[in-house]
Parts: sequence; structure tokens; C-alpha cells
Amino acid sequence: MTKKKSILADQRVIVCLVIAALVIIYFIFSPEFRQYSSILSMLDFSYYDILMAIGVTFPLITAGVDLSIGTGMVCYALIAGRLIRDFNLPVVLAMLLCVLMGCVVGFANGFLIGVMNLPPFLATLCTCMITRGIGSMIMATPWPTNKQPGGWFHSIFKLTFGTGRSATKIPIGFVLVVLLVILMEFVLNHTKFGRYTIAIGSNKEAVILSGINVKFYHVMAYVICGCFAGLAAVAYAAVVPTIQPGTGAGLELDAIGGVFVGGVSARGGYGSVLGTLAGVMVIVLLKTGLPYVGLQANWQQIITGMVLIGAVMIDVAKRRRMAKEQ
Amino acid sequence: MEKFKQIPLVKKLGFNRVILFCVLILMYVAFSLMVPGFFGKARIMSVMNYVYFLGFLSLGVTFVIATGGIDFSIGPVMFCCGLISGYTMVFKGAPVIVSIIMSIIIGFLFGMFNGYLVSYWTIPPFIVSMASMNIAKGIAAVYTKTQSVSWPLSTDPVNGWFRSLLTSNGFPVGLVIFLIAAFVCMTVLNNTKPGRYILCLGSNREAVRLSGVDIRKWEMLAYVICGTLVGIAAIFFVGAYTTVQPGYGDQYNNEAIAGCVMGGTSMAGGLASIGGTVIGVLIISLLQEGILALGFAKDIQLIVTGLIVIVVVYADVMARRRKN
Amino acid sequence: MKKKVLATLLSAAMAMSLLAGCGEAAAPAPAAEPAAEEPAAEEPAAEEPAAEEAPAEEAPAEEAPAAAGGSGEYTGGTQFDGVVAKEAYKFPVDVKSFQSTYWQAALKGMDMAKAELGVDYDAHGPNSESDIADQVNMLNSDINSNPPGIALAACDTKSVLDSLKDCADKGIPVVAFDTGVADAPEGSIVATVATDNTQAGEVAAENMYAALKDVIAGASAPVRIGEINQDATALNIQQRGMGFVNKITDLIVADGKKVAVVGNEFYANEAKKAHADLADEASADVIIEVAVPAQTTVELCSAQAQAILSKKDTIGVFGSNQTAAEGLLAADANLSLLGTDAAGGDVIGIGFDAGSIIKGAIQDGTMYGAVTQSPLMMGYYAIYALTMAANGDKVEDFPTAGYWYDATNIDDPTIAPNLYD
Amino acid sequence: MAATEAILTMENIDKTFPGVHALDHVHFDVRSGEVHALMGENGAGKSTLMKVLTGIYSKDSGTITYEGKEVEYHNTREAQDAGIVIVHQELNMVGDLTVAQNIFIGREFMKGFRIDDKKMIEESRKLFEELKIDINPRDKMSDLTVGKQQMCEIAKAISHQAKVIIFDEPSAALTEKEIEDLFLIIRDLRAKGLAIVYISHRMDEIKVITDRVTVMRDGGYVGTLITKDCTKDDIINMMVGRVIYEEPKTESHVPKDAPVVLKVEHLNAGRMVQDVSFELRKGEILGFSGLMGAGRTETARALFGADPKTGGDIYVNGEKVTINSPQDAVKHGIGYLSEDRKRFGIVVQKTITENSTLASMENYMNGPFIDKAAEKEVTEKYIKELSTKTPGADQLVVNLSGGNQQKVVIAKWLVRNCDILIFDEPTRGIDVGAKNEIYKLMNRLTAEGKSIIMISSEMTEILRMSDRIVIMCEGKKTGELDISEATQEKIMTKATRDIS
Repeated sequence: MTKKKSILADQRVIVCLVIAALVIIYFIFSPEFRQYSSILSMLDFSYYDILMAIGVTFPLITAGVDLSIGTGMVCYALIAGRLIRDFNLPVVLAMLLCVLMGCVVGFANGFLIGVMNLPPFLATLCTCMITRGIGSMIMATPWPTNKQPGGWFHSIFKLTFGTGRSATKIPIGFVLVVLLVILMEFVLNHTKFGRYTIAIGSNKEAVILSGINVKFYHVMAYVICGCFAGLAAVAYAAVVPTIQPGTGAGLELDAIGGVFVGGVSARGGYGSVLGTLAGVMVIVLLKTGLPYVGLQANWQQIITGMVLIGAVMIDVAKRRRMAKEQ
Repeated sequence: MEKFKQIPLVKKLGFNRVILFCVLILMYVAFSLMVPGFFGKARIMSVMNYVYFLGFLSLGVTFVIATGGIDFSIGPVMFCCGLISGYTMVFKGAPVIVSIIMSIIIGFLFGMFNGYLVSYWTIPPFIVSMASMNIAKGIAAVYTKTQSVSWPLSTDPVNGWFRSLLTSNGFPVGLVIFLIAAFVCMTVLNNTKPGRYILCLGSNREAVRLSGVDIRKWEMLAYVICGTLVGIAAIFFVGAYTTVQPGYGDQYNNEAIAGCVMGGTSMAGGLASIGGTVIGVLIISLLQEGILALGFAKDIQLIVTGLIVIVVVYADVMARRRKN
Repeated sequence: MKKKVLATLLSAAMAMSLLAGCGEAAAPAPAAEPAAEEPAAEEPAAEEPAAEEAPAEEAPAEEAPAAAGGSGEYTGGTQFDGVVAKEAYKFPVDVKSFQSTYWQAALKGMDMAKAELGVDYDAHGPNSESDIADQVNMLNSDINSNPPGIALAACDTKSVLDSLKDCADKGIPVVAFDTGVADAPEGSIVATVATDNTQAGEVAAENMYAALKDVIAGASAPVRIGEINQDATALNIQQRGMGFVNKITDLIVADGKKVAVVGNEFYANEAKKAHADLADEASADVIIEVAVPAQTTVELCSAQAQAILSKKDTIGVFGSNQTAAEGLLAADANLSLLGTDAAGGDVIGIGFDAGSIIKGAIQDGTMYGAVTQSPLMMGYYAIYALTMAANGDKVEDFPTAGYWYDATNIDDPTIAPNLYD
Repeated sequence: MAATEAILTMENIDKTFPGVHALDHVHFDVRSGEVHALMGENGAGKSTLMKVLTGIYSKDSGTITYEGKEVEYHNTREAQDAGIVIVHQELNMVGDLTVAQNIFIGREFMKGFRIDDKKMIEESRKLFEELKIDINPRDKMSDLTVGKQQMCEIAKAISHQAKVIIFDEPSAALTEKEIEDLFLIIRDLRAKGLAIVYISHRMDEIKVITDRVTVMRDGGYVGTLITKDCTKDDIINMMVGRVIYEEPKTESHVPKDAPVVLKVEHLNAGRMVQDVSFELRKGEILGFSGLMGAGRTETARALFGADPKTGGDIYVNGEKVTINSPQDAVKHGIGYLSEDRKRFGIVVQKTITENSTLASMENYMNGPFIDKAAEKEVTEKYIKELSTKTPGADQLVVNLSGGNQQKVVIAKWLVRNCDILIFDEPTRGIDVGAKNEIYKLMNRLTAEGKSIIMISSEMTEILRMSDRIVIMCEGKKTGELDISEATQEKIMTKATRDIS
């Protein structure tokens, strides 16, 4: 029973190598990409993907899924934005409201799945449709820009000193996101909630028989996911000038794809938030980086698809080899 | 109620199907009462436009869900089929019949691709769908140079005839084709070897494998059937709506899957009802026409569809729990 | 007859209170404002927006006294002068979507017309401009309810043709607004109220050229002008995009420079068709790069804009609709390259349409300027055109133009009402 | 010890499920320092009774008195906290967590918000030392053998400071050696004054380990006996109302010149199957004995093509064949009945008919269509022949009992007309009555000229059924005995040969 784990056996390492390879390729072939501002922009548009992905890691570990995060995120951002515009809601309250709405929808998902036992795919497919529907009813909305009152919330993600071209910009959002990743990695591995999330994904029946309130923890996994979708809504509002109603479908797939690339087992029971971060960065690099190397946008979808399959194939091949050795 | 369940016809069709059919009729009656002029051929015909392509998508995905898998690349793949074959016709001068065959072949190939990865590589269907959805969009956009493609109108002297696959002189040819297709699917699923294996492996794949059945072949077949039907759906989509654009199509995944699940096909695999799928698709299509006629927009339809699916699936879950 | 006059008066009064922004409830006070009956009497003002105008272009000029006005404020001097609804029609209006505030502005225009004419409308649109099938369903649903007329902003001009044929058969007049339908069946579309998108693109090109003329002339190395189009499929985006590309190519070639058009295949090919003498990228003095994102989302537009802006030789970028222009601004948030001083090294950014983000950027000098359509007017005239058609009168096409606006004229009364938030 | 007061008494427990009277006024009590067996056929209500006790089900009426107080628990947690712990029949381990994490799941040691994994590992190590089990608490649960997983379950139960421990068929998955270890532990616990409830089907174990036996039948209480004062037959009579013989076979029923139908040479497949060779004759039952994890199931699966093999030749009726997948095996007339029926044997949500013809669809086709009439006919034929208890051929298999499900699997291979059948633990989880029927059936099949490989962990079963016995240990064949010379001791020696 000796386990010689080569460092390459950890998918997270492979993913990091892929990130490094992508960055190097971009650096070599695109002088534009080497600019600090390009990195800044890429990070700007990565925050909401990362936040969604952190959240959805938990349902995925329970062998579930949450398809409603993309449309949900847009829906919360729209509602909150509308309230800021029409009712002068302070931005801080609007942010709280986003998180709150996320938690509510997350709870609804959790309730349908954990308590009413609906298949996760279906239950969240329905809430996806519902949040998309609600989102479509609300007018297109810009949150306050940097220069408008309430625009301070942009500095959560990016500190700006000075103005114009000479301004110094620090992507503290990335620091915050990394802190959140570390926090959630801790939660996953060293708290009851995380432990039971893994256990539910691995063998739910056993957890029930251990006298644990499984329903609570199962629901909580979705609430956390919703909560992060709410945070993502704030990050989304910070980078997207005007949030358009009816959009958001498909954004969840970037996040979920990232989680899978990061090595979460599609069968549940295993996952790592650090891996999620790495996986999402691959997706973000593909999404925002390929235009720099002059590839037409269409290719980026094909390549993203290929990378996704490749990432899982590594996993499958690894498992097969292990099965053979047994 | 119990007595009603025991009527042979009800038993054969399945209690839930019968209820669902009643819901469909009730919905139609309700819309007819609420919206003056709803009753009549014109409305039915526009419901049918939606039924055609959604129906083929749903029929296809029923096979995949029966194996316990999922395919939500169907919408984008449908658009990909319509785009590539349409582009070949419009910009390269292929006759429409060639395009139709091409569309079906492209769907077939995507089915092969998905099925191969799912069954021979044991990659989770969810991930395969996600990937092939991106690939379908990308390939279509590359091939068409990101152009949308409009298929010829019925007035087109050379290629316009394909529209009569949907409606010919006011006769709903498409409905006949759809019902025949549904009947064929039903027969395949319930009365042939592939169907039997698809259902059984959806229920317990290891048991089927250890019975000496090549499950990989049959699982892949389910995806291939799905892909082929998606290719056909593309023809009906462009027949009804003329234009397809690159980069889209996801919006129809949800509705197709919803239609299938509403009809009583279990996401866990092993249980599938083609009849239920047909009714489910009719309900969704009627709902969308009815909601438009009432003056509401698509958003309400999404919300209502979502709620109905939750209710139907919950009823199903409860029924099964009571059985065990 | 009396009843109708009364109704008109009533609606006029309501329109008044609406437009004047009065706080008081619009109590039914028939004949409260006799002046309302008078069509606006002012002469078309002389101020002309930057571009050459279509024949009926005087209309926007009359917006100046809007707040004080009466019924039919913008109709003076047009075919709609003095139109009165024969019945309280209710028209279905199919817009492309409610995604951008552009459509909200169009609806606002419709509300104005509705109040003035005493008619009603019922607007619906799919969730996004790409949901072609949904719009066809909506249109069919509208046709099935046999309305007196339909206003249509077609997401896709081909896919509505069959439905339009039904309209022609049933005798339902259709007014196309925002987007014309090229091959509409005989007798279906009675009038088109739409922006001349090619012209609008040209306006952007002219202003871009004006701003960059010296830079191009003085450049020692090749320079680059970017264009972000949200897609290559919608006719109006295509027209705008090509209007810009062709015009700016003409202008630069006239100066004796060599131009190359690169990027998205569709636009590059179209440009080659229009200009036989295009250079290739290596030998050109000016490179026009057209980028199209994989999907019409702001972040993907932004990624494309970012890639272009980051190139050292870029001197100007045009975002051809609200989404693309906002994507351009989002990309600039980190680069801060955009500005109004081309000679001083700023990249000239030109947008399209309005919205608070773009307006703000123009006011603070980030964006050089933008071309706006007049959605408000389009909506307004669409209802007038519909009313006339429903009355049985003959209506003529009513093209609206794209107007140039920048920091200097953004508050101009001729422009401001079209700049929705 | 009989004199001590009962620590736990259940009286007049009644429980009805829709359509089933699961418990009919049942009595049960257990004292500190005794091992009390709870017996009964499958479906007799033993597990239901224990589930009522531990709060998984709520009772309709009756009282539970624990340590002198009337109690009612609403979930396993409450029962655990009170000191009543159950070791489940099916392993309830979370494979992706470590041993220590599993043992303390639901009551982790905390340091603020943080789980104190160090302390958990420490505590588990102590626990294992106490039980004299060699398991590393840091190992992932899914990496352990079934037997060791079971030990972890027991360690977990003990760690609850339990006063009452319920073992629900703990030996089902254990080998003889492991059962001995288990008994040591149980005796140890009894000596410490714990009350132990022991649920099992295995008569010999009951005699060895328990002090008293309570027998249930059809949800009702039948009676309680002092173990040492009664015979096996007494208990069986109480359970089924009939006497069952379990006489070992004394000599092979196979003629010496019977042809070899299957010959396996140098079969290799991973660690668990190393160079295994054997022959199977026509009409023979070849028993495969060995400890859990000896590689018997793996050999069968590799032979059947269910798992990839790395080497070896297989001859069917003297002809060399290639078997790379179950299809190949089935083509050559080999059928496999898995040890885990629910996972590998039956398609539960389908009807008996669909299950019966699963392996032989091509014979029931009418052109491209399934010949449903023929299908039904053959299914009904085998329902009759195997006396499967079912209302009809279109009954869903999920509604059948374990024994009848097993018969459906057998029918599947008979329909296919397989000549070589591999029975892997054919009677696991099947009650005594049904067991006997399966035995009879196996004998009848061999009499008809079929050949059977039977893998079993129950020594009595091996000795009763086999004509010849192959013994395996740690992936290798360690011996082969004719039934006439086989004894328990001989088999055990060979089965543990390599174990120090």
C-alpha cells in the first residue's frame, strides 16, 4: 500500500504547467500581452469567474452541480443596480443585497436538491431559467462608474492612484480572491462543513447513518455557492459597464469548466479550491488571451473545448493506469 | 384515483402521461378562453413551428438521458448543422437536398464524437457536452466566417421546396414527419435490441456489461441517435425560422431537456418515455404561444417552464419513493 | 366625432403633463389645454448635425421647445403633421430585445406618440437580439391577434419574411423601425423608420478621419485604426461597420496612403470587394483592423478591444454599437490610452449610441465622440406611421440619420433628447 | 451473568409501513456483559427493529427502556450520544476520507473552527492499538480491504463510548480469519461489560459467540433461548418452522472420465491474480475457497473478461479461446453471477423478462424487433423451473427478495444456455430457506451437465457443495483438494499459507 505519488500525478500541478505554458506562449508571440495593463484587464475579467467557480466547487464536490450561477449573478447585479439608480440605494447595501439574493437562490437550490431530492442538474436548470426570466424583466443597468458617487466599490478590485495615463493601478482584487481561495480551501479541508461536503459527495448514505444532519450541510453547499454567485455579481458589476438583462446563460459553464479543469472529480467526493483557481485561470487565459496572439475569436471556443476534454482525459488515463496496477 | 390508475389504457400509457396529457388539453382550453381567437388553426400552426425542431431535439436527448447521460450541446450543435450545411448551399451553391443530408451527417458526427468520448473514454457526459458545445459554436463560426446563414424561402424556385417538409398548402407535413419519427423512436426504444440495451444500461451499466453486452457500443449509439435527430431538428429550425447565427443555440438546450424530463424520462437513466417527451414538447410549445398571446414575454415563459419542471420532477421523485 | 376630438384632447393633455414633467396627477380635464391642438409652429431650425441629412431631417431640430410644447411636437413639417388616430388603436410592437437601454429610449418615443395620438401599443421582444426564433414566434402571435398594424424591429431580416407575407395576405400594415427589411413581400411593410446605418458609419469615419488626419499624415511608421463590431451577422452592424471601413479607407486613400483591412474575414473580404486597391498588412501605411468577439458580451468585446488598444501603433478605435463601445471603454479602464488629443498621443475612441457610460466617457474626455441614432424619434415616428397606416393613409419611408456628438454638443437641445441613459 | 438487569428493553414495539406490518409487538432485551443474537430469515424484521431502536424509523407504539428510563431517539446521532451504536451490514464508509476522518465523522475534535485532525489520528491510533488491529489512520478508506474497512467500522462504534453495540451481520464480508479476530474483540468488549446485539445468519457463529438468541419471524417475536442450552436445529426450527440439513459432501459426484470443459493456464491480472491455473470438468462444482482478498473474485472476473488480464490462456472444450470482454466469455458459454447482485447482477428497475433475456437478446428477435411473446414465454418457463416467487413475468426485479433476484440472474444465464457458470458468493444476503433452494438448483444444474465454479467464503457451503476445491491466497493458487480429502483444517492451512 505504498503510494509513490509523483508530483505530476496531481492534476493541479499539470494545470499550473498549462498556465505557465499559455503565459509563455502569449509572452513570446504577443508584445501587447507583455504590458502590465493587459494583465490588469485579464484579471479584471477573471474575478467573477473565479468567485463563481469557488462557489460552485462545493456543489460539484457533493456530486451535484449549480447551473444557475451565471444567470443568477446577472440577475442580482441587475436588481441591485436598478435599486441604486432608481432608489438611491447605497452601494454597500446593494452589494449586501447581491450576496443575500445569492444566498436565497442558493438556499432554494439546496432545498430542492438536499431536502426534496430533485436531481441537481434539473433543479438548478429550473432556477437557471427562472433567474434568467427575472433578469430579463429588468432594464439594462450600469452600476456607478468610477467617477460617480458610489463608484468606490471599484476599488475593492482595483486600487487606482492618480488619474489618466500616469495612474497607478493595483489589482488588489486578485489578492482578495486568492485570500478567499485560501480561506475556502481551509474551510473545505479543516472544518466540519468542508469535511461533510466531501463526505456527501463520496457516500451520502454513510453520512446520514453517522448521525449528521446531512440535509443542512447539503443545503449549505448550495447556499455557499449562491453566496459566491452574489459576490461574483459585485465583481461583474465592477467590470461590465452596462449589465444587460437576459444575459448570463453560459457564464456558469466557464466557471464549472474551470473547476473540472482544476481537477474536481465529476463523480464528486474530491476537490480542491486551489485547483479550481488554477483551472479557472486556464479558462480565463483562453478567453481573454487568445485575441492577443491574433487568433480569431471563433478558434478560442474550439480550443477551450479541446482543453476541457484534454484535462479530463488526463484524469481518466490516470485512473485507468491506477486500476491496471491494482 | 386508485381506480383510475387501474384502467388498462391508463396503466399502459402510464398514469403520469395521462395526467400530463390532461394538463395539455386543459392548457389549450384555458388559453382559448382567456385569449379571444386563440382557438383556431393559425395559432396551432405557429405552435407547431416550435414543436418541430424542439421535438426532434427532445426526442434525441431522450435517448441520451435514458442512458443516464446528458447532452446539452444539442442546441449549439443544431445551429452548427444549420450553419455549415446552409453556408454550403447559400455561398457554395450546393442543392438543398445535399444540405439536408449534410446537416444530418454533421449531427451524426457530433453524436459520434460525444458518444465516443462518453462511452469509450468514460469522460462524464456533462463535461463532454460542455466541450462539444464550444467546439460546435467555434467550428460553425470558423466555417461561416461568423456569418449568419439564411436558408432559402419557400418562394425560392430551386431550393424553396424544402419548406414543404413543414407545411405544404396549409397541411402540416412536419407534424406527420415528427409523429412518424416519434413512433420510430418509440419502437426503437421499446421494441428493439438497441433500445432495450440503452434503457438497461441506463439503469445498471455494470450488470448489462457483465451480461456480455458491449455497453460502450450501445451507449455511443444513444448519442449517435441523438446527434442524428439534432441534425434533422436543424432542418426544421431553419424551415420555420430561416436564419441561424454562429455562437448561439444554447437557449434551446434547456427547453429540450425540460420537455423530455417533463414527459417522465428520469435523469437517473433507465426510464424513458417517448410519448411523454412528445407531450412535454407540446406543453412547452403551447405554453410559449399562450404566454405570448396573453401579452407576456419570453421571461414569463422561462419562469413558468422552470416551475412546471420542478413540480413534475418532484411528483416523480415522490412517486418513486412511495414505491420503494 | 365629438367623442374623438375629446379623446384627442384628452390624450394631448396627458401628453402635455407627461412631457412637462408636472407632478400633478393627469386628471381627466378635457379641453384643459386648447393649445395642444395646434401643431408645433416653429420653423425647422437651421442647426445641422455633422452629417448630410436625409430629406426629413429637420424634425429633431424642433426638440428645443419640447418641454413647453403641445401635441405632435416633432411632426411639424413632416408627413405626420396633423395626424389624428381614427380609432384608439392598439399596436403590437416587436423590438429586438430589451437588452440595451437603446430600446427603452425607443419605447419612450412611442409613449410620447401614444399620448399624443390616443392610441396604445404593446411592446415585447425576445431575451436577446440573437433569439431569432423567439421573435418570429412573437410576430406570428401578433399576427394571429389581427392587430390594426405592427411595428417591427427585425432581429433577422430574412426570418421574418414568411410572417410578413402573412401580414400582406391579411392586410395588416407593418412599419419597420430601427432596421429595414430589404426583401419584404409586396404590401407588407408600408413604411420604414430606420437609421441609415451606412451613413451613420460614415459619420463616425469622417470624424475619426478629422481627428487623426494630421497624425496619419505625419506618421513615419504604419498606424492602426481598430473597429469593434459585436457581430458580423446583423445587417445594421454590417452596414455600420462597412460604412465606417469604406469611408475611412476612401478618405485615407485620397491622401495617397496605402490602406489594409485585416481582422474578421467577413469585413476584410467585404472591404476587398469595395476597394480593389487595398494593400496588405505589411506594406500598408494605415491598417484597419476589424475585430468580432465570439459572442456579443461586453467582456468578449472588451477582450478584443484590449488586444487592439494594446498594439503600439493603434491611433483610433471605433466601437460600432453600445455593447462594443462599452467594451472599448472597459478595455481602456486599465490602459487609459483613449483621449481627445490625437496629436498628443491619445488614441481616439469613437462610440455608437448612448447610455450613461458612453455619455460619461464623452463628457470627461475619454471618448472622442460618438454617433447616435435617434431611437426616441424612431419610436415616436413608428407609432405615427402606424396610425396613419391604420387610418388607411399612405405612409412614406422615414429615414433618420446618425448624428455626431461629442463633448461640445452633448447638451445641445437637438442632440440631448436622443441620448438615453 | 444471567442475573444482571437488562440495560435495554424493548417492549411491544409495533411498526407498520404502507402495506406491511413490519414489526408486530416485538419484545427484545439485552443485558450488560452479554452477547445477544437476533436471528430470523431475511425480512423477519431484525434490521427494522434495530432501526427503530437507533432512531432511523419511529415506532408506532411500544416502549424502549434504556438504563431504567423510557427513551425515544429521533436519529442515529441521539442514539449514539446515549451510547447505543450500530455497526451496519453494508459498509458505511466515506471512501474519499481517511480512516481517522471516518472514525470521527460527525463528532470531530475541534479547535475553534478548525478540525483537529492531529488529535483524531492520535485517538484512532490508540483505538487500533487497543483492538490490536494494524491500520494506519492516515490511509484513505477506499484503499483498504473490505475486512479492514469492517474493522474500522467496529473501531468507530467502540470509540463512541458505547454501552450497547449492535452488529448487523458483521461477518458477511469477512473471512474466517477476520471473523476470529472479530470474535476476540467481541469477547473483549463483553468482558468490559458492554451489551452486544449480534445479528447473523450463520448458525455456527451464533453457537460460538452468543449467550442468548432471540428469534423473529415475519415481523413477530418468536422466542428467546439460552444459546448453550439449545441446538442449531432448535433455532432453525424457530426461524423457519422446518429442519434443514447441512451435511457436507463426502465424495465427488463427477465421473473420473468427465471431459474438461474449461481449462485455465497461468492466468495473470494485476496483483490479485498471479499465475492461476485450474481445470473444470463437465458436471462438476469447483469450489473456490480462500480468505477475503485472496483474489478469487478477481480471478473470476479476469476469466470472464470483466477486468483486463495481463496474461494466461483459456481453453473451452479443449479449444483455445480469447476472452477480452464479457461478450467473448458469453459467446463461449460462460456466465457469471456476481457477489454483488444489486450492482453487477440485475437491472433493478426493469422487469423479470427484461432481465432474463438480457444476455441473449439475439435469440428473441423478430427481424429488427424484439419478439415479446417468445421472451415472455421463456421467462415464464424459468420462473416455473426455478420456482421464482413473483406475481408475474412483468414484475420489476426491485420488488423481489434477494433469493428470487438471484434466481432471476441464474435464469438469465440459463436462457443464454451457458454451460459454464461462475457463482460468486451465491448465497450472500439470502436467508436460510432460499439458500437451500439455490443449493438444490446448483445440484440439478450439474446433474443436467452444466459445470459450476463456486466462490464462497462460507466453509460449510464449500464443503457441502463442491466436488473439488481450489484454494487461493494473496492472488495465488495455493492448493487443490478433492472433496473426499477436504477438511476445514486443510483448507484453512492452505488459505493462510503465506500469512505469517
